[in-house]
Amino acid sequence: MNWDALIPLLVVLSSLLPGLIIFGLAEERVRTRIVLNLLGALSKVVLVGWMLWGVYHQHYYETRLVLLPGLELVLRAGPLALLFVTLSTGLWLVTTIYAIGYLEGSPHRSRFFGFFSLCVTATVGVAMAGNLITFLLFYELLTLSTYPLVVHRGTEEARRAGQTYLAYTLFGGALFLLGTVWLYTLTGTLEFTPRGFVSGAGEEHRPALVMIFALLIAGLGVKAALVPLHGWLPQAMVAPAPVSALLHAVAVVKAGAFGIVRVVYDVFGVEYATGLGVTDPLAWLAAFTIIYGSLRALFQDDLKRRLAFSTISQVSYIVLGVAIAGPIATIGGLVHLVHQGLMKITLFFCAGNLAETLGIHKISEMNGVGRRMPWTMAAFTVGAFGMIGAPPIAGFISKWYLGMGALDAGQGWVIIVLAGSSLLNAAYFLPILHAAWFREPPQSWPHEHEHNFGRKETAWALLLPPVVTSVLAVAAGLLALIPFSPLDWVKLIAQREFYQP
Amino acid sequence: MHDRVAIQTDHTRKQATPLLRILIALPVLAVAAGLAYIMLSFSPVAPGLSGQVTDQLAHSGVSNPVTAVLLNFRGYDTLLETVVLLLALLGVWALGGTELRDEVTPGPVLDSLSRLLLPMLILVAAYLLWVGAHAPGGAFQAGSVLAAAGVLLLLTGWRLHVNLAALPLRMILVAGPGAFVLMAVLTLLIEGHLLQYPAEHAGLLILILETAATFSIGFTLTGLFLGGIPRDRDIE
Amino acid sequence: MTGTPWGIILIMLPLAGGMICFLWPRVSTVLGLLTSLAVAVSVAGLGWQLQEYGVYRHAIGGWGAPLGIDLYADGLSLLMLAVTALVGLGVGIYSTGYFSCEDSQRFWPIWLFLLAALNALFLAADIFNLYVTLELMGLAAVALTSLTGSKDALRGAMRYLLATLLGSLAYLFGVALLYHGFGTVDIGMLAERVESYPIAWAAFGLMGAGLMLKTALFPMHFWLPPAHASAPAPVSALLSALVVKASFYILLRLWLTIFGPLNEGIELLFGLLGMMAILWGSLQALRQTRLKLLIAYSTVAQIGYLFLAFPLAMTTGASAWHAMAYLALSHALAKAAMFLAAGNLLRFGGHDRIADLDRVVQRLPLTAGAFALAGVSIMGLPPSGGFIGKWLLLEAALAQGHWGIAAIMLVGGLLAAAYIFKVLGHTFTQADISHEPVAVPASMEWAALLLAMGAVLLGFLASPIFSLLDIGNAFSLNGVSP
Amino acid sequence: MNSAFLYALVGVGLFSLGLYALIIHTHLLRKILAINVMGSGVFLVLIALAKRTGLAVPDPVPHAMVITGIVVAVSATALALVLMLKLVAATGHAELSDDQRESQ
Repeated sequence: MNWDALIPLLVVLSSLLPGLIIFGLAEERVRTRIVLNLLGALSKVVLVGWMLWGVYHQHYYETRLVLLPGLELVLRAGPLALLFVTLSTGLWLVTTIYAIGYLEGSPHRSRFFGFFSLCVTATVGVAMAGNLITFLLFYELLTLSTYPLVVHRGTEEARRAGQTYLAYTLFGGALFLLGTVWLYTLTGTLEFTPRGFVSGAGEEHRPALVMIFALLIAGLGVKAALVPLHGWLPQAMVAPAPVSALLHAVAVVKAGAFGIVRVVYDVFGVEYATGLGVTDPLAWLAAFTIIYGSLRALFQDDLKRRLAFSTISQVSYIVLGVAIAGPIATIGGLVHLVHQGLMKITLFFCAGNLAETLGIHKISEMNGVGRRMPWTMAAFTVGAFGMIGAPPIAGFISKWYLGMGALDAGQGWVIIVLAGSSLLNAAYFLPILHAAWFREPPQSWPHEHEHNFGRKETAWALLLPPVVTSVLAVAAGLLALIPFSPLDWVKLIAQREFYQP
Repeated sequence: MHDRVAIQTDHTRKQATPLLRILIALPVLAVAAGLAYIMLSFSPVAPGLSGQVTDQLAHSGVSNPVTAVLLNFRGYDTLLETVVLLLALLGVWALGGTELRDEVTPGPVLDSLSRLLLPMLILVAAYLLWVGAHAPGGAFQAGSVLAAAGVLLLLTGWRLHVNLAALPLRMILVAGPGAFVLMAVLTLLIEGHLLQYPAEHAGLLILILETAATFSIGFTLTGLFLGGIPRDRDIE
Repeated sequence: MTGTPWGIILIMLPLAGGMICFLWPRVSTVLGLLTSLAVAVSVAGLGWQLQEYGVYRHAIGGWGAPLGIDLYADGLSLLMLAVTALVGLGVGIYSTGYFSCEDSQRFWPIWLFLLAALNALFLAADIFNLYVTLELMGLAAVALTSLTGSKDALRGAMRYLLATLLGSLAYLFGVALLYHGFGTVDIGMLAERVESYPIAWAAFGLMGAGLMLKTALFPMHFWLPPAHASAPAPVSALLSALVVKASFYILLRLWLTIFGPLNEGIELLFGLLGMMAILWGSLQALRQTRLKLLIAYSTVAQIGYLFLAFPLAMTTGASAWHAMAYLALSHALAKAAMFLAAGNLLRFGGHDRIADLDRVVQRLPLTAGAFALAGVSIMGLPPSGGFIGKWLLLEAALAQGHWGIAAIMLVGGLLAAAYIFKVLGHTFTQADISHEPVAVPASMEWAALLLAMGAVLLGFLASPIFSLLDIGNAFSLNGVSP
Repeated sequence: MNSAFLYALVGVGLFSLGLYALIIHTHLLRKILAINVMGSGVFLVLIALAKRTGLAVPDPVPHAMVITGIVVAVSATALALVLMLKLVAATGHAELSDDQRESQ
């Protein structure tokens, strides 16, 4: 029995199996469901920890199953894969706890947690995919398993949001499929390779390769919410808070961004892509998205929508870092994958707490809420400052490396984008903080009576997760230079996978 | 006679316009012309199976080549075909049959004539069945004549007795295909091939099959004419 | 058990079963289920036999072609037999919950005869024998369609009967031409003898047109939606999953052995009609407000995909045919599951208006799941059998620069997603209740779900299934033929 | 050209006439009859061409096929007629109206 070949599969199964069992559970079996959820999440954490240690010591884990003659389903845990796997696994654990608290007493939880587990399965599958077809498989699975979560509430509005979500993502998926098959007919392989595998296709295929690049990026750009493919994200905010938190801040959008990293580095190879002249337009698109998302965020009164536009803006930092095509900028982009995840999930958790505890959905209702819910708003503040890029929070590290990387690659204009974006971030986050901390609270909150937490701020399951993630966000910034910090790991990736000699 | 009225009133409904008729007629004519050309392009020397049939006729158990093809060389087709007939009846019965026809009481002439004709028809059927082995005739011809007798009976107001309408009737209806399937399985077990008759008994076995088929065909066709499950109307 | 004649059992068993059900209606359900199970086992036996000893051939009556009739099975036949057995088993289990006692006594004998006809058809190697099986199948299918006796069902059945009879006659005319032109009705011998004469072309024109009509290829699909939508749910499943595939199978067989090698050009017409079928069927499906009609139009579209393989196979050969076989297989399972799920919804809510589906996802989760999983395969999303087929077909299209076909396939997939999620979206929402919900037996929900799961699982079975398919090299033009 | 070909041409004529009538007529009884006429045409072609060699004994195989075909045709016609009568009883007219969609 070769355990190394089994572990990636086990990582996938550790959320798939609980998910499938949960589907079959009766609604009232709350305890069994909680046990299954936590068991799955914890076993995944253990497995991923095991792999982290192994990969750090130059050990690789790979599962292969034959899918089609000549095409295999490959799950491979390399450094880059593990970055995303670890992020999803860790945040899944936190979000599961949050979701248990958030959905307490609400209907259809078996369905919710079943699909929730499927989503995580799809996300780790996307992370560990060792070739494009495996990636495609999990990428589409992610689309399908998020749909029921978006329409979970069963309102007409939710249904419409779901249709919009699908219209975007399935269209993207079709483009991605076209690009993938086309590429396969040219190269005969889809296996992710350091420095890419398309260079063997021959000179005469260069125009086709540019088209394929565009198709793949368009397919991925939908989930990464690149403008103009971002329209689904704000609408999808109709979903319950844990969904917005994990999926639309971490799993789904990151799957798109992560895919772009894969395509640029492991399909085309960054040098070859630069040679094709496709990275610059990608960088411009990312920069535009950064500014556009921030500008739109400025004018949202709905808290979750503002966060959604902020996500659109922030995810493009990752794309920008990759597209600048220099080692330092890449480190900045990749590390932002983790940093943004930690910070944004904190913000969404807090938004969920406000909505669940006090019925606050709009920023204009947040006056003085810091006094009513100090812990929540403290976590929110950390997240917001991180987004702005204030040291020593994680977001600062990302922006620093992005800026340095841009200068290193001779793309000075990026600095302006970064500065502008930071200003805009400040412009849409600081008023919230000001209102929450320094304005007088109103006589009563919109829906406070619904839950009676007594003297507590809110349920512990709701409070703990944002506090933990905000602490992690600070830690990732403060301790960026110790081993196994996100930054350290990303440097390892850059060293081993992207810029190896 | 509800159905007849309905069929007549339908003439008043709109018909295809002349232009449409021409538009349809043209491609149909083209098809006809093409097929006519094909017909004339057949060479008068047929590459058919006449020769082989003649060669093997002696081993088939019968001397009428058509019967030999029908019951022996291509007996499997015939097996399936008896099932088709049974299936049609099943389909008709599944539809629950049609409206009751007016019950007629036959006049004395019709009554006595049909009494006279019936034995004749049965006799003719039996003859056709027997003669099929070496001359034109056979189960289908015989079955059709038998069905004619049945139709005559129905038209003169005769009905199957309720006690016979269930299992006994069904037994007869199944006899043909049932005998075929049974024969197929037995020959498979004994001779190794489906419907491979032992040469010395082929004639007899074919006659048995044809007899069973004749009864089934006769009754099935009659049943199709009746258009409903006999039991139902008797109970009502 | 090397000598067990599994192929013959596949035909004789359901025939005998059907007759016994007719004689003693009371045992119908039990006997029918046992027969379905035995048929499934026999297919497995045949599969094992094929794998061990290669193609299966049986000379009926011991005469051998051309005088006698041969039975023949290769990988392609096996696949069709297997999907028939699977869908048959699923529908059989479903029908125990669906039909009242009396209805089930009418259903079983006809369905067993239909099963025998399908098996006989997939095992036939003789074009006249194929005609008889076609007719047996057609009449059984019409009888089943009209089983409810409602106005719509009668109209649908009538239209279907006329279409199927016309198709059969055209086919028979072709048989007449081929026999008189080339002196045999055995497919293998015809493959050797037929040359590019006008007679051969006229025969192909007639047979092809008849079979296309029976397969409901656009624009000859007019009879399909009313018939498939108005039949009882288990029957709709059988019709869409198996019956249209059977006539397609004959067309494919004839093409692979007799007509394909003659000339080039016709395959482009097939491809074009296939593309139009995809677009038209999908758009019509999207327009429907009734669930069963939507599913029926989806069948029209999915049939189009099968015909795309004809132009693509001209240069890529086996891989496009593999793709087509895979699409046929997964469509059979998925579409059967969909119709069964629709039957559950119809039973539950008393209607099949899509906009008025009322929180089905909570109230009939297994059914909603079955519909969704089947939908995944129909849309061609991974992981599912439909995805594998679509991937291979797309690959063939792009490799040959057939951009139009590739584009249509992608658009077809998106349209499919649009009409499937149109349904799924409404299963989450609340609607005005017009009808007291009726309990749906577990057997009905599980039958639908298991078939749908089968369609998804197919996504992981491509390699073993392709190696089975290649037994007998059915897909090499001019190769070994029945 | 011997008389067999003449019969074959008549067969083609019947087939085509039947086809035309099948399309043109809306009444189901006529449609069913048209199908039968078409069938007779095909049977005639089968039989006629079997005799085109002018030998004393015509090819028996097409004869057997025609007998099978006739039985099939009879079965189908019976089913079609009952179906039509049921349809008349249910809807009051013997046509397949094109306003199918409205009624569903």
